[in-house]
Amino acid sequence: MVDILITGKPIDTQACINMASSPQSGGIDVFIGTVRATTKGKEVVRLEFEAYRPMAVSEIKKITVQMLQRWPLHHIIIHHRTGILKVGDVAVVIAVSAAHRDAAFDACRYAIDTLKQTVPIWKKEVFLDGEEWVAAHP
Amino acid sequence: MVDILITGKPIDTQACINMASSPQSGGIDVFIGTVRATTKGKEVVRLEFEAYRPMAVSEIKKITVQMLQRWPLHHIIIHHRTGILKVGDVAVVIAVSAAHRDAAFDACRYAIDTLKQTVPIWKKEVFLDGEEWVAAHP
Amino acid sequence: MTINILAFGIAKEIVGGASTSADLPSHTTVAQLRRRLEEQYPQLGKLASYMIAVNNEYAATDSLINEQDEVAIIPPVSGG
Amino acid sequence: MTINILAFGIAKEIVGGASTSADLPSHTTVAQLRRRLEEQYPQLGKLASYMIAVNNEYAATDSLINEQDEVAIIPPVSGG
Repeated sequence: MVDILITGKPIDTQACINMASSPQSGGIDVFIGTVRATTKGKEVVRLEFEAYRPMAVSEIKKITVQMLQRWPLHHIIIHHRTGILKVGDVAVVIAVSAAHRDAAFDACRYAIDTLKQTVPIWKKEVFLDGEEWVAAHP
Repeated sequence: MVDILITGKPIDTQACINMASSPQSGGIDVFIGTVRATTKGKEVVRLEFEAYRPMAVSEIKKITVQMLQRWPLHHIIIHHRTGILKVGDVAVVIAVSAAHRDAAFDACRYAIDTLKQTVPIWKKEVFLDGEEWVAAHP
Repeated sequence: MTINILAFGIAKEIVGGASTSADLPSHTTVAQLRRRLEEQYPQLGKLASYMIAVNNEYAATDSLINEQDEVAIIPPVSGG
Repeated sequence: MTINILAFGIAKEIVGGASTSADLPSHTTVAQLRRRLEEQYPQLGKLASYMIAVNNEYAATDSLINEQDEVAIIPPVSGG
Protein backbone atom coordinates (compact mmCIF):
# COMPACT_ATOMS: atom_id res chain seq x y z
CA MET A 1 0.00 0.00 0.00
CA VAL A 2 1.11 3.53 -0.76
CA ASP A 3 -0.52 6.30 1.26
CA ILE A 4 0.36 9.94 0.56
CA LEU A 5 -1.12 12.84 2.49
CA ILE A 6 -0.45 16.57 2.56
CA THR A 7 -2.46 17.92 5.45
CA GLY A 8 -3.05 21.04 7.49
CA LYS A 9 -3.85 18.92 10.56
CA PRO A 10 -1.39 17.29 12.99
CA ILE A 11 0.13 14.07 11.66
CA ASP A 12 -0.79 10.90 13.56
CA THR A 13 2.53 9.05 13.68
CA GLN A 14 1.10 5.90 15.25
CA ALA A 15 -1.57 5.73 12.53
CA CYS A 16 1.20 5.94 9.88
CA ILE A 17 3.05 3.08 11.59
CA ASN A 18 -0.12 1.01 11.81
CA MET A 19 -0.77 1.54 8.11
CA ALA A 20 2.81 0.43 7.33
CA SER A 21 2.53 -2.74 9.42
CA SER A 22 1.70 -6.05 7.82
CA PRO A 23 2.00 -9.71 8.78
CA GLN A 24 4.62 -10.15 6.04
CA SER A 25 6.83 -7.33 7.35
CA GLY A 26 9.73 -7.94 9.69
CA GLY A 27 10.93 -4.37 9.81
CA ILE A 28 9.45 -0.88 9.62
CA ASP A 29 11.70 2.15 9.41
CA VAL A 30 10.06 5.43 10.32
CA PHE A 31 11.50 8.89 9.83
CA ILE A 32 9.90 11.71 11.78
CA GLY A 33 10.92 15.25 10.91
CA THR A 34 10.21 17.71 13.71
CA VAL A 35 10.58 21.47 14.10
CA ARG A 36 13.90 22.33 15.71
CA ALA A 37 14.08 25.12 18.32
CA THR A 38 17.19 26.67 16.78
CA THR A 39 18.63 26.91 13.30
CA LYS A 40 22.07 28.40 12.59
CA GLY A 41 22.16 29.55 16.20
CA LYS A 42 18.91 31.53 15.95
CA GLU A 43 15.82 30.77 18.02
CA VAL A 44 12.86 29.63 15.94
CA VAL A 45 9.44 31.02 16.94
CA ARG A 46 7.47 29.00 14.40
CA LEU A 47 7.64 27.49 10.95
CA GLU A 48 5.22 27.98 8.10
CA PHE A 49 4.94 25.23 5.50
CA GLU A 50 3.34 25.87 2.14
CA ALA A 51 2.73 23.25 -0.54
CA TYR A 52 1.78 23.27 -4.21
CA ARG A 53 -0.52 20.47 -3.27
CA PRO A 54 -1.38 18.60 -6.51
CA MET A 55 2.20 18.76 -7.75
CA ALA A 56 3.56 17.83 -4.30
CA VAL A 57 1.36 14.71 -4.23
CA SER A 58 2.44 13.88 -7.78
CA GLU A 59 6.15 14.28 -6.95
CA ILE A 60 5.82 12.19 -3.78
CA LYS A 61 4.04 9.55 -5.84
CA LYS A 62 7.03 9.50 -8.22
CA ILE A 63 9.33 8.89 -5.25
CA THR A 64 7.21 5.96 -4.08
CA VAL A 65 7.23 4.46 -7.60
CA GLN A 66 11.04 4.69 -7.65
CA MET A 67 11.21 3.12 -4.18
CA LEU A 68 9.03 0.19 -5.19
CA GLN A 69 11.17 -0.37 -8.30
CA ARG A 70 14.37 -0.32 -6.30
CA TRP A 71 13.55 -2.22 -3.12
CA PRO A 72 11.24 -5.12 -2.16
CA LEU A 73 8.89 -3.06 0.02
CA HIS A 74 5.48 -3.76 1.46
CA HIS A 75 4.00 -0.39 2.43
CA ILE A 76 5.05 3.23 2.04
CA ILE A 77 3.31 5.93 4.07
CA ILE A 78 4.32 9.58 3.52
CA HIS A 79 2.43 12.32 5.39
CA HIS A 80 3.54 15.96 5.25
CA ARG A 81 2.10 18.79 7.29
CA THR A 82 1.40 22.30 6.02
CA GLY A 83 0.52 25.55 7.79
CA ILE A 84 1.93 26.99 11.00
CA LEU A 85 4.03 24.63 13.14
CA LYS A 86 5.56 25.21 16.54
CA VAL A 87 8.82 23.86 17.91
CA GLY A 88 8.55 20.09 18.42
CA ASP A 89 5.64 19.67 16.01
CA VAL A 90 5.88 16.86 13.46
CA ALA A 91 6.39 18.16 9.91
CA VAL A 92 6.77 14.86 8.09
CA VAL A 93 6.42 11.14 8.76
CA ILE A 94 7.73 8.49 6.38
CA ALA A 95 7.07 4.86 7.31
CA VAL A 96 8.39 2.04 5.13
CA SER A 97 7.93 -1.67 5.74
CA ALA A 98 9.67 -4.65 4.20
CA ALA A 99 10.34 -8.28 4.96
CA HIS A 100 13.90 -7.36 5.93
CA ARG A 101 15.21 -4.22 7.54
CA ASP A 102 17.94 -3.20 5.08
CA ALA A 103 15.38 -2.40 2.38
CA ALA A 104 13.22 -0.46 4.84
CA PHE A 105 16.17 1.65 6.08
CA ASP A 106 17.57 2.37 2.61
CA ALA A 107 14.20 3.19 1.08
CA CYS A 108 13.10 5.43 3.97
CA ARG A 109 16.30 7.42 3.75
CA TYR A 110 15.98 7.70 -0.01
CA ALA A 111 12.43 8.98 0.45
CA ILE A 112 13.28 11.82 2.82
CA ASP A 113 16.45 12.78 0.91
CA THR A 114 14.56 12.92 -2.39
CA LEU A 115 11.49 14.60 -0.91
CA LYS A 116 13.70 17.45 0.29
CA GLN A 117 15.10 17.86 -3.23
CA THR A 118 12.09 17.52 -5.50
CA VAL A 119 8.75 18.00 -3.73
CA PRO A 120 7.25 21.51 -4.03
CA ILE A 121 6.86 22.29 -0.35
CA TRP A 122 8.37 25.39 1.20
CA LYS A 123 9.32 26.27 4.75
CA LYS A 124 9.52 29.76 6.19
CA GLU A 125 11.44 30.08 9.45
CA VAL A 126 10.09 32.81 11.69
CA PHE A 127 12.61 34.14 14.22
CA LEU A 128 12.19 36.71 16.98
CA ASP A 129 13.74 39.33 14.69
CA GLY A 130 12.66 38.37 11.20
CA GLU A 131 11.76 35.55 8.88
CA GLU A 132 13.32 33.64 6.02
CA TRP A 133 12.22 31.19 3.31
CA VAL A 134 14.67 28.31 3.75
CA ALA A 135 17.11 27.74 0.85
CA ALA A 136 15.62 30.57 -1.21
CA HIS A 137 18.82 32.58 -1.51
CA PRO A 138 22.42 31.51 -2.21
CA MET B 1 18.59 10.62 27.44
CA VAL B 2 19.15 6.91 27.11
CA ASP B 3 16.24 4.62 27.97
CA ILE B 4 16.65 0.85 27.84
CA LEU B 5 13.85 -1.58 28.61
CA ILE B 6 13.48 -5.34 28.35
CA THR B 7 9.86 -6.07 29.04
CA GLY B 8 7.30 -8.85 28.99
CA LYS B 9 4.56 -6.33 28.20
CA PRO B 10 3.64 -4.87 24.78
CA ILE B 11 5.96 -2.07 23.66
CA ASP B 12 4.39 1.37 23.36
CA THR B 13 5.93 2.69 20.14
CA GLN B 14 4.43 6.16 20.44
CA ALA B 15 5.80 6.48 24.00
CA CYS B 16 9.27 5.58 22.67
CA ILE B 17 8.95 8.27 19.99
CA ASN B 18 7.77 10.82 22.54
CA MET B 19 10.75 10.05 24.77
CA ALA B 20 13.09 10.48 21.79
CA SER B 21 11.61 13.85 20.83
CA SER B 22 13.23 17.07 21.94
CA PRO B 23 13.05 20.71 20.87
CA GLN B 24 16.65 20.46 19.66
CA SER B 25 15.96 17.50 17.40
CA GLY B 26 15.17 17.86 13.73
CA GLY B 27 14.97 14.17 12.96
CA ILE B 28 14.00 10.96 14.69
CA ASP B 29 14.63 7.61 13.08
CA VAL B 30 12.63 4.74 14.48
CA PHE B 31 13.12 1.07 13.74
CA ILE B 32 10.26 -1.27 14.61
CA GLY B 33 10.91 -4.99 14.43
CA THR B 34 7.73 -7.02 14.12
CA VAL B 35 6.95 -10.72 13.97
CA ARG B 36 6.72 -11.96 10.39
CA ALA B 37 4.04 -14.46 9.38
CA THR B 38 6.47 -16.62 7.42
CA THR B 39 10.15 -17.42 7.63
CA LYS B 40 11.97 -19.51 5.01
CA GLY B 41 8.59 -20.30 3.51
CA LYS B 42 7.16 -21.75 6.71
CA GLU B 43 4.16 -20.33 8.52
CA VAL B 44 4.97 -18.94 11.97
CA VAL B 45 2.44 -19.67 14.72
CA ARG B 46 4.20 -17.62 17.40
CA LEU B 47 7.63 -16.51 18.57
CA GLU B 48 9.09 -16.89 22.03
CA PHE B 49 11.73 -14.41 23.13
CA GLU B 50 13.97 -15.11 26.09
CA ALA B 51 16.54 -12.70 27.52
CA TYR B 52 19.43 -12.94 29.94
CA ARG B 53 18.08 -9.74 31.33
CA PRO B 54 20.92 -8.08 33.32
CA MET B 55 23.48 -8.91 30.64
CA ALA B 56 21.10 -7.86 27.85
CA VAL B 57 20.62 -4.47 29.49
CA SER B 58 24.38 -4.17 29.95
CA GLU B 59 25.10 -5.07 26.31
CA ILE B 60 22.45 -2.64 25.04
CA LYS B 61 23.99 0.04 27.26
CA LYS B 62 27.37 -0.61 25.59
CA ILE B 63 25.75 -0.11 22.20
CA THR B 64 24.29 3.23 23.30
CA VAL B 65 27.68 4.36 24.65
CA GLN B 66 29.27 3.53 21.28
CA MET B 67 26.47 5.38 19.48
CA LEU B 68 26.94 8.50 21.58
CA GLN B 69 30.69 8.39 20.95
CA ARG B 70 30.23 8.04 17.21
CA TRP B 71 27.33 10.36 16.39
CA PRO B 72 25.97 13.65 17.78
CA LEU B 73 22.71 12.23 19.15
CA HIS B 74 20.12 13.59 21.52
CA HIS B 75 18.11 10.61 22.75
CA ILE B 76 18.31 6.84 22.32
CA ILE B 77 15.35 4.67 23.28
CA ILE B 78 15.69 0.88 22.97
CA HIS B 79 12.80 -1.33 24.13
CA HIS B 80 12.81 -5.09 23.56
CA ARG B 81 9.96 -7.44 24.27
CA THR B 82 10.25 -10.93 25.78
CA GLY B 83 7.79 -13.79 26.13
CA ILE B 84 5.29 -15.11 23.63
CA LEU B 85 4.59 -12.91 20.59
CA LYS B 86 2.10 -13.40 17.79
CA VAL B 87 2.43 -12.44 14.13
CA GLY B 88 2.43 -8.64 13.79
CA ASP B 89 3.47 -8.01 17.41
CA VAL B 90 6.28 -5.53 18.00
CA ALA B 91 9.47 -7.25 19.21
CA VAL B 92 11.79 -4.24 19.34
CA VAL B 93 11.62 -0.46 18.99
CA ILE B 94 14.71 1.70 18.56
CA ALA B 95 14.18 5.47 18.40
CA VAL B 96 17.11 7.81 17.87
CA SER B 97 16.96 11.59 17.67
CA ALA B 98 19.54 14.09 16.48
CA ALA B 99 19.70 17.64 15.18
CA HIS B 100 20.16 16.27 11.67
CA ARG B 101 18.76 13.15 10.11
CA ASP B 102 21.94 11.47 8.84
CA ALA B 103 23.18 10.81 12.37
CA ALA B 104 19.76 9.49 13.43
CA PHE B 105 19.55 7.07 10.48
CA ASP B 106 23.13 5.79 10.78
CA ALA B 107 22.98 5.37 14.54
CA CYS B 108 19.57 3.63 14.51
CA ARG B 109 20.78 1.14 11.94
CA TYR B 110 23.99 0.55 13.86
CA ALA B 111 21.89 -0.10 16.97
CA ILE B 112 19.67 -2.79 15.48
CA ASP B 113 22.56 -4.42 13.55
CA THR B 114 24.72 -4.59 16.69
CA LEU B 115 21.85 -5.63 18.96
CA LYS B 116 21.24 -8.64 16.75
CA GLN B 117 24.91 -9.62 17.04
CA THR B 118 25.74 -9.03 20.70
CA VAL B 119 22.71 -8.80 22.97
CA PRO B 120 21.80 -12.05 24.79
CA ILE B 121 18.23 -12.40 23.63
CA TRP B 122 16.98 -15.54 21.91
CA LYS B 123 14.07 -16.18 19.62
CA LYS B 124 12.32 -19.52 19.16
CA GLU B 125 10.12 -19.81 16.08
CA VAL B 126 7.13 -22.05 16.57
CA PHE B 127 5.69 -23.51 13.37
CA LEU B 128 2.65 -25.69 12.81
CA ASP B 129 4.91 -28.74 12.67
CA GLY B 130 7.75 -27.96 15.06
CA GLU B 131 9.91 -25.28 16.58
CA GLU B 132 13.42 -23.93 16.23
CA TRP B 133 15.77 -21.62 18.13
CA VAL B 134 16.86 -19.13 15.46
CA ALA B 135 20.55 -19.23 14.48
CA ALA B 136 21.33 -21.99 16.97
CA HIS B 137 22.63 -24.50 14.44
CA PRO B 138 24.92 -24.13 11.41
CA MET C 1 -2.13 34.57 -25.15
CA THR C 2 -2.51 35.38 -21.47
CA ILE C 3 -0.98 32.87 -19.09
CA ASN C 4 -1.87 32.71 -15.42
CA ILE C 5 1.19 31.80 -13.33
CA LEU C 6 0.95 30.37 -9.82
CA ALA C 7 3.54 31.49 -7.26
CA PHE C 8 4.62 29.75 -4.05
CA GLY C 9 6.92 30.41 -1.13
CA ILE C 10 9.20 33.37 -1.65
CA ALA C 11 7.94 33.69 -5.25
CA LYS C 12 4.54 34.58 -3.85
CA GLU C 13 6.12 37.47 -1.99
CA ILE C 14 8.13 38.53 -5.05
CA VAL C 15 5.15 38.67 -7.43
CA GLY C 16 2.93 40.10 -4.69
CA GLY C 17 0.31 37.36 -4.61
CA ALA C 18 -0.59 33.72 -5.17
CA SER C 19 -0.51 34.26 -8.93
CA THR C 20 0.46 36.69 -11.64
CA SER C 21 -0.23 36.78 -15.36
CA ALA C 22 1.83 37.36 -18.48
CA ASP C 23 0.85 38.22 -22.06
CA LEU C 24 2.98 36.04 -24.26
CA PRO C 25 3.14 35.18 -27.95
CA SER C 26 1.94 31.67 -28.76
CA HIS C 27 4.71 29.04 -28.97
CA THR C 28 6.50 30.65 -26.03
CA THR C 29 9.13 28.44 -24.39
CA VAL C 30 9.81 28.09 -20.70
CA ALA C 31 13.12 29.92 -21.26
CA GLN C 32 11.27 32.88 -22.79
CA LEU C 33 8.79 32.92 -19.90
CA ARG C 34 11.68 32.95 -17.41
CA ARG C 35 13.25 35.96 -19.15
CA ARG C 36 9.90 37.80 -19.16
CA LEU C 37 9.33 37.04 -15.45
CA GLU C 38 12.85 38.14 -14.50
CA GLU C 39 12.38 41.44 -16.39
CA GLN C 40 9.13 42.04 -14.53
CA TYR C 41 10.38 40.73 -11.13
CA PRO C 42 14.17 41.17 -10.89
CA GLN C 43 14.16 39.54 -7.42
CA LEU C 44 13.38 36.22 -9.10
CA GLY C 45 16.83 36.27 -10.74
CA LYS C 46 18.44 36.67 -7.31
CA LEU C 47 17.04 33.40 -5.95
CA ALA C 48 19.43 30.47 -5.48
CA SER C 49 17.46 28.91 -8.35
CA TYR C 50 13.89 28.43 -9.47
CA MET C 51 12.04 26.10 -11.79
CA ILE C 52 8.94 26.43 -13.91
CA ALA C 53 6.33 23.72 -13.59
CA VAL C 54 3.84 23.08 -16.39
CA ASN C 55 0.80 20.96 -15.55
CA ASN C 56 2.35 19.76 -12.28
CA GLU C 57 5.62 18.67 -13.87
CA TYR C 58 9.01 20.35 -13.80
CA ALA C 59 9.44 21.73 -17.34
CA ALA C 60 12.59 21.79 -19.46
CA THR C 61 13.64 25.23 -20.68
CA ASP C 62 12.77 24.39 -24.29
CA SER C 63 9.24 23.17 -23.47
CA LEU C 64 6.44 25.08 -25.14
CA ILE C 65 3.70 26.68 -23.06
CA ASN C 66 0.08 26.49 -24.19
CA GLU C 67 -2.76 28.72 -23.17
CA GLN C 68 -4.58 26.09 -21.06
CA ASP C 69 -1.47 24.96 -19.19
CA GLU C 70 -1.20 25.31 -15.43
CA VAL C 71 2.08 27.17 -15.01
CA ALA C 72 3.84 27.72 -11.68
CA ILE C 73 7.01 29.31 -10.34
CA ILE C 74 8.84 26.82 -8.09
CA PRO C 75 11.50 28.50 -5.91
CA PRO C 76 14.02 26.23 -4.09
CA VAL C 77 11.98 23.63 -2.21
CA SER C 78 12.52 23.09 1.53
CA GLY C 79 9.98 20.56 2.75
CA GLY C 80 10.65 17.71 5.13
CA MET D 1 34.78 -25.48 43.65
CA THR D 2 31.19 -25.86 42.47
CA ILE D 3 30.08 -23.40 39.82
CA ASN D 4 26.44 -22.73 38.99
CA ILE D 5 26.00 -22.12 35.28
CA LEU D 6 22.98 -20.34 33.82
CA ALA D 7 21.60 -21.59 30.52
CA PHE D 8 19.44 -19.74 27.99
CA GLY D 9 17.66 -20.45 24.73
CA ILE D 10 18.61 -23.77 23.21
CA ALA D 11 21.27 -24.26 25.92
CA LYS D 12 18.47 -24.44 28.46
CA GLU D 13 16.99 -27.35 26.53
CA ILE D 14 20.40 -29.02 26.15
CA VAL D 15 21.26 -28.91 29.87
CA GLY D 16 17.67 -29.67 30.80
CA GLY D 17 16.94 -26.57 32.88
CA ALA D 18 17.64 -22.90 33.54
CA SER D 19 20.96 -23.80 35.15
CA THR D 20 23.40 -26.64 35.69
CA SER D 21 26.43 -26.97 37.93
CA ALA D 22 30.00 -28.19 37.50
CA ASP D 23 32.66 -29.25 39.99
CA LEU D 24 35.86 -27.64 38.81
CA PRO D 25 39.38 -27.23 40.18
CA SER D 26 40.16 -23.65 41.27
CA HIS D 27 41.89 -21.52 38.61
CA THR D 28 39.75 -23.10 35.91
CA THR D 29 39.73 -21.19 32.62
CA VAL D 30 36.76 -20.59 30.36
CA ALA D 31 38.35 -22.97 27.83
CA GLN D 32 38.48 -25.72 30.45
CA LEU D 33 34.86 -25.08 31.43
CA ARG D 34 33.82 -25.34 27.78
CA ARG D 35 35.57 -28.70 27.42
CA ARG D 36 33.90 -29.96 30.58
CA LEU D 37 30.46 -28.78 29.42
CA GLU D 38 30.89 -30.32 25.98
CA GLU D 39 31.86 -33.67 27.55
CA GLN D 40 28.75 -33.55 29.72
CA TYR D 41 26.45 -32.12 27.01
CA PRO D 42 27.71 -33.15 23.55
CA GLN D 43 24.87 -31.20 21.89
CA LEU D 44 26.58 -27.96 22.97
CA GLY D 45 29.45 -28.74 20.61
CA LYS D 46 27.01 -29.02 17.72
CA LEU D 47 25.73 -25.46 18.04
CA ALA D 48 26.75 -22.91 15.41
CA SER D 49 28.75 -21.35 18.25
CA TYR D 50 28.35 -20.44 21.89
CA MET D 51 30.01 -18.08 24.33
CA ILE D 52 30.57 -18.17 28.05
CA ALA D 53 29.63 -15.04 29.97
CA VAL D 54 31.21 -14.30 33.34
CA ASN D 55 29.53 -11.66 35.49
CA ASN D 56 27.42 -10.40 32.57
CA GLU D 57 30.39 -9.98 30.20
CA TYR D 58 31.47 -12.17 27.31
CA ALA D 59 34.59 -13.93 28.61
CA ALA D 60 37.81 -14.71 26.71
CA THR D 61 38.80 -18.39 26.64
CA ASP D 62 41.78 -17.78 28.91
CA SER D 63 39.77 -15.94 31.59
CA LEU D 64 39.81 -17.52 35.02
CA ILE D 65 36.56 -18.46 36.72
CA ASN D 66 36.11 -17.83 40.44
CA GLU D 67 33.66 -19.45 42.77
CA GLN D 68 31.44 -16.39 43.23
CA ASP D 69 31.23 -15.56 39.51
CA GLU D 70 27.92 -15.56 37.67
CA VAL D 71 28.61 -17.88 34.74
CA ALA D 72 26.27 -18.37 31.78
CA ILE D 73 26.14 -20.32 28.52
CA ILE D 74 25.27 -17.93 25.66
CA PRO D 75 24.16 -19.77 22.50
CA PRO D 76 23.93 -17.77 19.24
CA VAL D 77 21.80 -14.69 19.96
CA SER D 78 18.77 -13.89 17.82
CA GLY D 79 17.03 -10.87 19.32
CA GLY D 80 15.60 -7.93 17.40
